[in-house]
Amino acid sequence: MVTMSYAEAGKQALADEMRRDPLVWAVGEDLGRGGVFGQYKGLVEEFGPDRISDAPISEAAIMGASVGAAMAGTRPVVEMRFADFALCAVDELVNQAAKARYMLGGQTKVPMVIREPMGMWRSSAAQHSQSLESWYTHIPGLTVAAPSTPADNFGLLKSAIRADDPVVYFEHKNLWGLEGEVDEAADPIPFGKARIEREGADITIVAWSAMVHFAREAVNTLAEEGISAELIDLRSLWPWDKDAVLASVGKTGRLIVTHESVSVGGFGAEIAATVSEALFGKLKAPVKRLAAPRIPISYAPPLEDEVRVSPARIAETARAMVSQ
Amino acid sequence: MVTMSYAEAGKQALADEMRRDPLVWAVGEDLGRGGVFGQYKGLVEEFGPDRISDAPISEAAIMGASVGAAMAGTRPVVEMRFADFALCAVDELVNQAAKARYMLGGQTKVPMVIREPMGMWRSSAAQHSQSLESWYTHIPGLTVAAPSTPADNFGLLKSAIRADDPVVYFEHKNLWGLEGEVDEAADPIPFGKARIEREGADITIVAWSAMVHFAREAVNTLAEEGISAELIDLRSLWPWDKDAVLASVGKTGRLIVTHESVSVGGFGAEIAATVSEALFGKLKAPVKRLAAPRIPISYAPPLEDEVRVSPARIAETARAMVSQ
Amino acid sequence: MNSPNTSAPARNVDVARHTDHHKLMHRIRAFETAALKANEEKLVLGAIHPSIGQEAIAAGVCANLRRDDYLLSTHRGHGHTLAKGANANQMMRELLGREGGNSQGKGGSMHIADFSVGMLGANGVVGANINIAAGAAHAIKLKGEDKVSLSIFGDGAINRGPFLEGLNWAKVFELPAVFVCEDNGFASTTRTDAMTAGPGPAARAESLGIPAVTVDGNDVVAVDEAARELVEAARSGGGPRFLVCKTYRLTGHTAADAAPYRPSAEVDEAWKNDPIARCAALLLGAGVSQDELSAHATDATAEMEAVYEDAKAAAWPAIDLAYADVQDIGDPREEANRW
Amino acid sequence: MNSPNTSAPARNVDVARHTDHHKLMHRIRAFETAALKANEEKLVLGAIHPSIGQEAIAAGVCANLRRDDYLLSTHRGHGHTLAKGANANQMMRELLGREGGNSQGKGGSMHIADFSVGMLGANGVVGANINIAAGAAHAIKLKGEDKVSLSIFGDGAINRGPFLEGLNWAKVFELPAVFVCEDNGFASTTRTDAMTAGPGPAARAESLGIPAVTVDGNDVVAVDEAARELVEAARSGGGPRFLVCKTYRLTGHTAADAAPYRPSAEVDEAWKNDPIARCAALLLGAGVSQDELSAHATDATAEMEAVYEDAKAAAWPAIDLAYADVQDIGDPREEANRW
Ligand SMILES: Cc1ncc(C[n+]2csc(CCOP(=O)(O)OP(=O)(O)O)c2C)c(N)n1
Ligand SMILES: Cc1ncc(C[n+]2csc(CCOP(=O)(O)OP(=O)(O)O)c2C)c(N)n1
Ligand SMILES: [Mg+2]
Ligand SMILES: [Mg+2]
Repeated sequence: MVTMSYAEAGKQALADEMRRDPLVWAVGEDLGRGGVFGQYKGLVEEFGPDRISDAPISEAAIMGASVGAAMAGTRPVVEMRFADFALCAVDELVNQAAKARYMLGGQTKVPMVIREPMGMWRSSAAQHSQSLESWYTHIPGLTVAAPSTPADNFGLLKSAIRADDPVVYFEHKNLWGLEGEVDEAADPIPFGKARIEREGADITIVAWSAMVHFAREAVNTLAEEGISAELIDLRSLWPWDKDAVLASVGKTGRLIVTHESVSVGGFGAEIAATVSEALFGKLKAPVKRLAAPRIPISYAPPLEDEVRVSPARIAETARAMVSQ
Repeated sequence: MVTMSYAEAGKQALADEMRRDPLVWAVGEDLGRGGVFGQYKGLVEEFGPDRISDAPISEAAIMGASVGAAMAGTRPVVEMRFADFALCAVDELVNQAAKARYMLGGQTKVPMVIREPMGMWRSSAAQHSQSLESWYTHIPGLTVAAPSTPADNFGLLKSAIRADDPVVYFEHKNLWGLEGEVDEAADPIPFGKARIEREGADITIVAWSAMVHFAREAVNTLAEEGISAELIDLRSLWPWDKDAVLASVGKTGRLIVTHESVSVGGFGAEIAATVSEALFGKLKAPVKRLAAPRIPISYAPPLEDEVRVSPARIAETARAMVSQ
Repeated sequence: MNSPNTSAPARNVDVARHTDHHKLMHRIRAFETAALKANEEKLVLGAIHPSIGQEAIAAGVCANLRRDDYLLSTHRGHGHTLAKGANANQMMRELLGREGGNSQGKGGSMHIADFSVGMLGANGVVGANINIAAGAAHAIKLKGEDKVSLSIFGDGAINRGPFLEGLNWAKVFELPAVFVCEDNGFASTTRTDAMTAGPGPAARAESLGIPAVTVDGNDVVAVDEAARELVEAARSGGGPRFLVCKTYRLTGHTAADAAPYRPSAEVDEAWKNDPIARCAALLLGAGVSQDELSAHATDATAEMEAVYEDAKAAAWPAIDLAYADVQDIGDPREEANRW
Repeated sequence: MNSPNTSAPARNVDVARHTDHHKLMHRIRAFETAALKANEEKLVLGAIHPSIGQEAIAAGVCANLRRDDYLLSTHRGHGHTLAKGANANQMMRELLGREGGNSQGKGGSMHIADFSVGMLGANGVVGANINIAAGAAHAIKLKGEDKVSLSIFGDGAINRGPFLEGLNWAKVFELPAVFVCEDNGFASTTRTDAMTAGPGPAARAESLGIPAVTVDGNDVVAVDEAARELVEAARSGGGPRFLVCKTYRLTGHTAADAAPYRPSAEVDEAWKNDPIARCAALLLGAGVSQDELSAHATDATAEMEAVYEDAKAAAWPAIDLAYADVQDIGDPREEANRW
């Protein structure tokens, strides 16, 4: 076990996989100087500029060339810098990477990882703050992950790199500096297996990415009040661990799903719809979604904060549901 | 009242609005020869090539230039040809058109209509068949419409053109030839008002776009069996007519939401989650979503058909729910 | 647009090589003729984009590719795919959406591919193949192979962003990539020059530091010779190359397009410049008999009629294939969310 | 990259005009100096991208725009916005996210805009402003106005697809659009030439049929003169024009970037080519007194310090604004879906 940051864990996972498999390479703008969040720092020294490759400001080419490079037998790790910029390469991701294997009848696979730093990062405003994970869950062919801890970033990124199909990999910008224990010898973490962050009996809270930490704060507050909340970190959204969530809500009878992205059309709707259907008649309260209002993200902190779901609000909601 | 096709209704609405407001213009590939589905046929003769404008194969420029043209006081109607190709212009739509008004503090509005012919159209395969309406419901700043009849295409397209903000407007490729009555003197149809296509007492079916017609077939079958289904055509997905749906399900106690797009992360999840929460304890059966499996769309008809929700399946589901 | 000159200048004719071209062009023409018939008989299910009149490009370019080189094509890709060595039976089955198609009937004409001969796919999105081809070239370089990656696209594609991004990419990384623009004067129903600024594709490539050559795309010899040099340069580490082939689309944009937007006199004139006839004239002049040349045509027709019959007789793909090859992770069946 | 020659050749100096440039450049520098201080004091909340060293482009280009012309800028847009005539108080309030900011604190530095002076927005997406500017020019043409639409972007932006699509668009429709590339040698931490194929921006523009001019971007007189001609040509129906201004980014990419990836000697050398000092030298040579020139600096500093004080004292925007100006249709509050 070593203590490292979320950013370092990602770097370590990438370095391990690059040592293990010479066909793995990373490409994106400014990688040679360590990447904009330092998450590639030092890698070019070990692996050289061909495998830690700079790129022109050409998101469509970064994504599209990686599709071709994957078809031709390499395993590109694509850095999009901000999830928002990946919107410059959606044809390449959705019409090409995600569909090629199927559309070509299994003649090829497209092993690539698309790293998309996501989420609000103080005053980054509307074009540098988005969380669009639900979009990609809707696209057949794509796997979607969103780790919340250094250990998960380590284990999930390894799985993403070893996967033979495209994985959209969301790292949260507010988590880069988060420290945690990482077992460097651990096996990669499989997709579709949630982590029960805290066991509890009264209510289930499902979250992913940075929201797990807000939810944990809420769970701590609730615990002091004698409310026992179970916190589930989904870790991957596609596939998502339906079994774990249904088992938990089957036990607690109550569910809050909380995410940073917009509530309308967010992945919380999928979870709420699934659980409401599967546990019909067995719920003690309606499933509640806590997520962002349908507004773009502002620059000014008080306005930006309107978009955030706070630990206090999660606790308050849980309290009300449990006393219902 | 005049009988016209869905394509003609769209053309008529556009022509009316272009006559009414000289600042309205349309732009897209091949518009001068009537557009690929004939939905612009004859318009260049009346309005000239500046207002029915051809465009290079440059979806990003078509979308992006229209953002600028909208900011500078005109009202572009953007033709994307296939909803799939709009994926070449997502930055322009999501990061620019949708956010400009908000991000610039209300200094501008971006009145534009983005016409995106959607859906399966026999053997068009994975890159010419997608229905991604749920994506755009998730994006603050965008209005989303998906008409199912000539009259609705007439009335909603007028509203879209008159709206001061971007409207993503999905016309279904399988409906172009559909004939129906249109009142050419009718007022534009406001967004967020569903149409109760059929009243019923036992179960509510919510649909939009081409799926309304499949659902109607199912409703007819059910009627013969003595099951009274209420069919709601949402017409717009953002905003969607929550009041109408809740009132209907409040009455029937049962809901099927059906759409052509993939079930996971589809807009059906939003509706199911909302209704399950709002009518908790008042439902007679769990809300059921009938939508596509999470697979790309095939070329070969038998495989393509695996993606379609059939009238028979809707009827079967309704039957089972009512007898529950 | 294209050179109306049908008599080739006197030159040293490599009879064997051009005989192969002639046969191949006839095979492509016959394949598409059969496909058009299949389309009329409603057995082709989606849109098909014939390359009739443009066969010299497929033949001349692909003659210079090895089986393990990569080829990326467009919506108008039957000819390229056949020229790269794909099996016509599998292709026709794919067009008819049948079992045994290259992609098991899941892709159809616009996504025709045959990885066994290095053909990595046509594409339904104009211009999308350019970046993919640049990426395949990138993999070649990373792996230290001596292959090349070649993409073919139309004159309409040069107005899409990926054209700039992909060419810049290939040059920045000095990749073994060859870009071939089929300049047939049209993008669907629109004359391309009306929507294209500046001098055209070659100038754009050169502004990105990529040497470009323009040839008469209806002259298979010229295409072959130019492609040979460019492919060789790219293969031997010289970085990317660009080839513009001037041609004319003799049919409508798709099989369903009667092309009323152009005068029939223009089309008639263009038929006089048919690349197959030009190649035949050349071979005739070099001593090949008319009988032999005619045999190429009849053989090709017979082959492709049989190919069509075979495809017609083939079964639909098994329904289970609908759920196959989505992705390794997660079960799409489980997510069908049906009753 | 930039001409190290700080003494301008003898020429007819328009003292009044260049005095205005000098003042304006000092105002831009002082504004950004105040913004950097605000950043250090943690009152600027998001990233800011200073244009220190590039002020001559803002001043020289915008001197040729009317108030009702359109300007579209980049992430590095403070100078352009000030030069277009925006109010510095509103801008600083915007950078601090305060009430009374141009965009009510909702956009910040990267989305600075002032529609009252035709400044339609900086942009957080590299290259995105190019198509938007082409579209504003399209509107001008459709409405028959005599305005121009001008966009400024960096040398990194020329590798994005919208560069090709927007320029092609402007030329195809012969729009009154002027494109200005600030070639400062860097894209974030990367030297741009390493990622840019071919001879560069001007050649790319020319390959799209757009006349291009390259000038020393640290020479405000040269920028002014070139821009005048190009804007005039575009305004009078001559179609789009392109201007490349060679310059150097004297600071890091953002206020947080110490730029360790370049030798300090290179930066020191570049400081000798400071456009403000060059303009001062020119005016001094033309008889303007050192006192007057110094007064421009101190006036600008005093103005912008007051601007900063004003912004500091301003309140946060009212919370209700979070829900305002999303769109006319639908109520975002109703959709907050909270407890
Ligand atoms: C991004 C995108 N936009 C539009 C289309 C529709 N489309 C299909 S083929 C075509 C014309 C292409 O012209 P060109 O590139 O010259 O190729 P050609 O058809 O002449 O071979 C168009 C516009 C598409 N497939 N993809
Ligand atoms: C599409 C996109 N990709 C990446 C970025 C991140 N980014 C912001 S500024 C910048 C460098 C831009 O370089 P250049 O265009 O030369 O402008 P300069 O910063 O030098 O003024 C990058 C890569 C972005 N904002 N948008
Ligand atoms: Mg063409
Ligand atoms: Mg730069």
